[in-house]
Amino acid sequence: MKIHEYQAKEIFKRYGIPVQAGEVANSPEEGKNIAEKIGKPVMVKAQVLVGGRGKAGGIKYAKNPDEAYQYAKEILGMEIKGIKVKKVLVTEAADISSEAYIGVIVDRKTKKPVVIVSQAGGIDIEEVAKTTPEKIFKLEVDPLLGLQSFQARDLGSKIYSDFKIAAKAADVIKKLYFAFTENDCSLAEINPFITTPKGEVWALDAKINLDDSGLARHPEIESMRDKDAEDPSEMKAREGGLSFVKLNGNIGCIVNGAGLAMATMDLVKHFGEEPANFLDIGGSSSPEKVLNAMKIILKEPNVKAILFNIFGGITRCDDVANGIVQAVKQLKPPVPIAVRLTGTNEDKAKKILEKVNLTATSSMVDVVKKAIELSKG
Amino acid sequence: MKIHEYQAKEIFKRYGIPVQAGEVANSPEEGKNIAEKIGKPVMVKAQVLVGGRGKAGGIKYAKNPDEAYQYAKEILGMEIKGIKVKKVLVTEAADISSEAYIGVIVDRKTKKPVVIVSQAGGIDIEEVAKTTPEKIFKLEVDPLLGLQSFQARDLGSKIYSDFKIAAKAADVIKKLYFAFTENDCSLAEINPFITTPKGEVWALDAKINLDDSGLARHPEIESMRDKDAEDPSEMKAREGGLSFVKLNGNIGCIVNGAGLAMATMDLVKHFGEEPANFLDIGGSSSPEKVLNAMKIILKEPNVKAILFNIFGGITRCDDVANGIVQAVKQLKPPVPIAVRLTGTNEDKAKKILEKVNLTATSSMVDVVKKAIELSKG
Amino acid sequence: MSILVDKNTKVVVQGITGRDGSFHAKQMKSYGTNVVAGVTPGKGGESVDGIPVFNSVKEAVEKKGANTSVIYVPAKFAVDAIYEAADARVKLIVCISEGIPAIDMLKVYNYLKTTETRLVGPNSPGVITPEVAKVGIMPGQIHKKGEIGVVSRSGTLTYEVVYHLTLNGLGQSTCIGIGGDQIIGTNFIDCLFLFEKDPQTKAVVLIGEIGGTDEEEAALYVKKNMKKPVVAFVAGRTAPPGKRMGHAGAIISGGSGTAEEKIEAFEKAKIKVAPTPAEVAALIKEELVLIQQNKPNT
Amino acid sequence: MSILVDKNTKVVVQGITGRDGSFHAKQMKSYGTNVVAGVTPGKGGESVDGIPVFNSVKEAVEKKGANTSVIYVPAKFAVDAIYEAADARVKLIVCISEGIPAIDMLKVYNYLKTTETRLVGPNSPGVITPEVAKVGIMPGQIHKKGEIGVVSRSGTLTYEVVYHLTLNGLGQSTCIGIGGDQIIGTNFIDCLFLFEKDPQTKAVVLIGEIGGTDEEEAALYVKKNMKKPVVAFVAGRTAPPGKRMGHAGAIISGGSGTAEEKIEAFEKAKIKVAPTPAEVAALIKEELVLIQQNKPNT
Repeated sequence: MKIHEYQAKEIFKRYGIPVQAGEVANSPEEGKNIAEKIGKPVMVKAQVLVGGRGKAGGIKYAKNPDEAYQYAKEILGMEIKGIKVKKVLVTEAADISSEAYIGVIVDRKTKKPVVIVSQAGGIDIEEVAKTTPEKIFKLEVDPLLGLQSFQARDLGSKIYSDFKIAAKAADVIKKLYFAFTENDCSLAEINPFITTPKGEVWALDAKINLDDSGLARHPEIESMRDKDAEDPSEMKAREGGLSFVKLNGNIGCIVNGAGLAMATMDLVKHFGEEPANFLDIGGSSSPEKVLNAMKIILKEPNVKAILFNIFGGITRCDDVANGIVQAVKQLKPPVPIAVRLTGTNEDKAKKILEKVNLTATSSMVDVVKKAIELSKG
Repeated sequence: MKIHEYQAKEIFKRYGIPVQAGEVANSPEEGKNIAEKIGKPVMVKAQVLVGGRGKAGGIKYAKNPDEAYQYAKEILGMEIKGIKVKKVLVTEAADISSEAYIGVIVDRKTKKPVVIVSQAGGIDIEEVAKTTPEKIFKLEVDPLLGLQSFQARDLGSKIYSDFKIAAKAADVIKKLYFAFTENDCSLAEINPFITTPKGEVWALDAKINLDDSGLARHPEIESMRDKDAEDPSEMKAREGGLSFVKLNGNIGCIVNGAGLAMATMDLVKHFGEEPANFLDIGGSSSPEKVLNAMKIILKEPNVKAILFNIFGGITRCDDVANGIVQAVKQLKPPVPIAVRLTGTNEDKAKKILEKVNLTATSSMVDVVKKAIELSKG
Repeated sequence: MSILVDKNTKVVVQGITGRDGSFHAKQMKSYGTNVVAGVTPGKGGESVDGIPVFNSVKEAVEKKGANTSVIYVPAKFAVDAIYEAADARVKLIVCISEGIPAIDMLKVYNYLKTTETRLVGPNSPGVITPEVAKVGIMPGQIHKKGEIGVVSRSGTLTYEVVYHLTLNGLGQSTCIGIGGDQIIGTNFIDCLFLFEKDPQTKAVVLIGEIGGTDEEEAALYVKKNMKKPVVAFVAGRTAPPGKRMGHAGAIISGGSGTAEEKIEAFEKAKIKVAPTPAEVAALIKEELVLIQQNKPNT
Repeated sequence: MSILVDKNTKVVVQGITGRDGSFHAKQMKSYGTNVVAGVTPGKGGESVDGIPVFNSVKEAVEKKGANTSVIYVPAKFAVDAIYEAADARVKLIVCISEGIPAIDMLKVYNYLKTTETRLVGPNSPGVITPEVAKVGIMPGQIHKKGEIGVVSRSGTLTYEVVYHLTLNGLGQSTCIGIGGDQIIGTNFIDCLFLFEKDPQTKAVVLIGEIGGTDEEEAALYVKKNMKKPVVAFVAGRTAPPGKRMGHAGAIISGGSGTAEEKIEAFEKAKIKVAPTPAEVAALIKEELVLIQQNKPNT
């Protein structure tokens, strides 16, 4: 799960990471009020869960509350990468001497938490890693022991030659590491981490991605979920225990298992069409889940045919077949359905499908070809 | 540092360990009020930092508030092992089905936290360990990983055959382990840990010893220190950075280093006298510390001679000599002083001592003999 | 021979009285797996389909000689179950449970490195040595004893591939689902190493998917260290960047972890990549023919 | 030869710009110890008595080849200092700092077991190989090169014993203060093992005190594993139970850890126990005479 900058900053503040005064505004008026309260020039920053806000004009410097009003109005209207901006963060503007990068990730390669720092902050860190890898410093942390102060100091010294600043950075690195581990983050990032001419340091931006598997033990973070920012179908799917990603093609896919679902999408493409979605009904296979999946897919206007690809294992084919029958009867789908069923209780399932005049195949290739054919009317 | 049962129970409560309702009373009236509030039969328990309260009559069962008043009055007057009882804990009385022991210690042998459980609770666990070691179960915990649930379950199952009770005990064991590690305990103990006929479990007694080296990071626990319960001289010494233990002999010893201090005491005994105290002035050797040490020792009426045994290393002999001179001038000690100085700046020190007509020896044996001789007038 | 699981495998099922645990305990047993015990704390003394249930893994090991654990407990108890199995010194833990937080798995992984215990998973469909023992949730009947090793990050996609292998007369030595999560106990390379040493295995199928760089590392490993042929399949060519496809591992992040990169890495290592799951079997056949032709004594 | 510290010892002083650190750095250097570097974060580039100061131990190791660290930092920074030195792969850490919480030391001890680094201390007076190198705070001038190994939980008491050894013409191979705390990195047995192997050492003095059972274990170890004679002294015969005598280790708890128990254990192991510190030297002389008499070629 992703959360907004202002939410990540709330978490940072709890750990003592220096974050400038600021509040989130839902309207230009609110933006103006916050700027007045701050009483200094402010930044007005679009709160959207995608990158590239700055380039899209979603971050503005406002000298006074009236400008803050003006920019909040502009930004609250705009779309960034197709996503409408509904909130802005109004926060004290900083006098920037230098911009660095500080981040912590779960590293699947080393199987350790890895702290990453770079002097080259403020820009896309993956770009820096590609073009000037010598500017990136990584530290693998022993997850049983945790990050030690000397390690944080070493990292701080990699990005600042002035030891006083390096020590301040080290302190932030330690706090960021705690915030990362204690909140089940998959990423916790400060970019840019800035210094001012006065020698202050600030987390100017804040990014936290949460490990979905850890969310259950952080209800306070789960409650930060921005339901506005999520695709309504994807949200509905998630709430119904389905894994769903919307795409742009016209073959609606319902599959059990993530790998098989991706392979099914790939096969659709392989035979010249585009999938309308990724959808994994998962291991347990109640008819309700199938009904739910159908409902979600039928909401997409571009879907021209529905493709079921079920390899029965834990998932029992008859359960899926029952779900299809229920869905056909209840939803009266306006598009044709192609079904592949194999594995556990396959024969039983094929009989069930006869009730709604569907003939299931056992072959994945066949069902994909058939769905494409059906989609063309 | 030791804390009282009622204080340990406050800590236990924070960790969700089941502790019965109760409050501490400083007077019989307060005891009665608490018993009234509880509204059930209560236990009146002397709060003293020594064991053997029960046998000394310091724990009584009171059926009603009037009895609570009566027993509180009795107990608040008594002395247990020479210590006057100044507080009683008035707490709900329990209906006991079984008594077990649960404890966590820092184990110097295995260099791990060790959890100890036994079915044989309610009595001296060291006695159980000696006479029926098969009734004691110990688990070494990996301090980097911490106690795991399965380990707590295994321990619970060792002391209860009913798995439901074992699971409750396991839960308490986990909580006790957290309380132990998070508060820098050297010992955290529930004895007895009881079950009731209804299947409840309670920490009937609570004992926590703190690692003095960890106290600095737990100011809330440091503030629990019972200054009343401490010997005033020992407290004064501690506050002045000296390590002091009062004994009953008449040779007052001032030594640098704990090992040498003990060896000095032993040598006093070896030559037929008894030391009045253990006193280690520690490594850094300001004249003030020496002055302080003299003040503390001179308070003890049984002291007949003062023995200085200083082996200069980090401790500089001249610093100690200056302290002795100051002390002699300021305090005009009514008892004779024997001094041994050797090591760093020994010659300088010996000259300094001439100012107050003291002749220092270089030999530990000599100074002990001399002090004993002087003590006999 | 085979790898990880063989005729000496004695399984203890952790979470045997749960919905999934009891179902699959029966399934494994009826497949012929030597399921010697189950564990559910507090249910010691019961039995499931004739399998005795104990309160702890240690008891199962001491009383029934279990050497392999398979874990079906809910995610929030799974980490404790892994530590318990490792503490009881089973040689192999197969963790089916999904949804274990990555932060916990980092600790588990680094802790297990200090022990003799191997972990497969979590979020794994299991390990099967066809016609010998099944330790997991895969449908047993699609498998057939043979000479092809299969290693995969996926569940049902593996079944799809295995199904075609079997249809084409290509039996399997061992099939391993290493699990779909980011942090897993056993990776592709570990399995490739074992397959290379296993005399029964003649060729290996590696089924990858988007996310991470495990496939790239496996490709390099094959190039450097393996004599046996490997055929690959990679799922997720059509997956969009930044979107998690089903489980924690399947995500293209920061433009890396794409199917294209992985396929390119395989091709660079001279590993044939099947365009569809069904075509894996044909490529394996080609490789087997090549082995046959290159044999000195034919 | 000697143990732990020898002519190849290159010392880095952690906390070199502090009061104790700078004083003892100079003392060690003037004793002839090869003090190659100091560390104080933020003071890199300075120097103390000609010793260059670095920001990290790693730098001191990389630039000056330090292989031994001695730690003088305040207790609350000492654990980090130990981890830093271990991370920089010094072979020996001597921790002088006192007052480190035991809970932290449990972690340190168990972590260091997984590394190649040995820790002496904390709350140690240090290690000295007379006339070669002194790593710690003991007064150098009382020591003399020779054949007696000394290992002790105490500081000044050790000086007392060493003083008498030297007065009696008994030089020392190496003297180790293992530290007065409950949880220490190197114990009596570790040192006895090293002394037994060290060709320079002919006899060993063990100085114990009340608290714990280290002396008892050492006695058993000597009985089973040592050919070289050991003479012991135990401080605290007059110490009352339940009272901490100075440091965390010196406490008789629950009727165990008394001087009597320890003396009895030594006597059972045929280890002579000196009644006073001064008499240790005489007992050692007796033992050396015995060795001489038992030599086959005399």
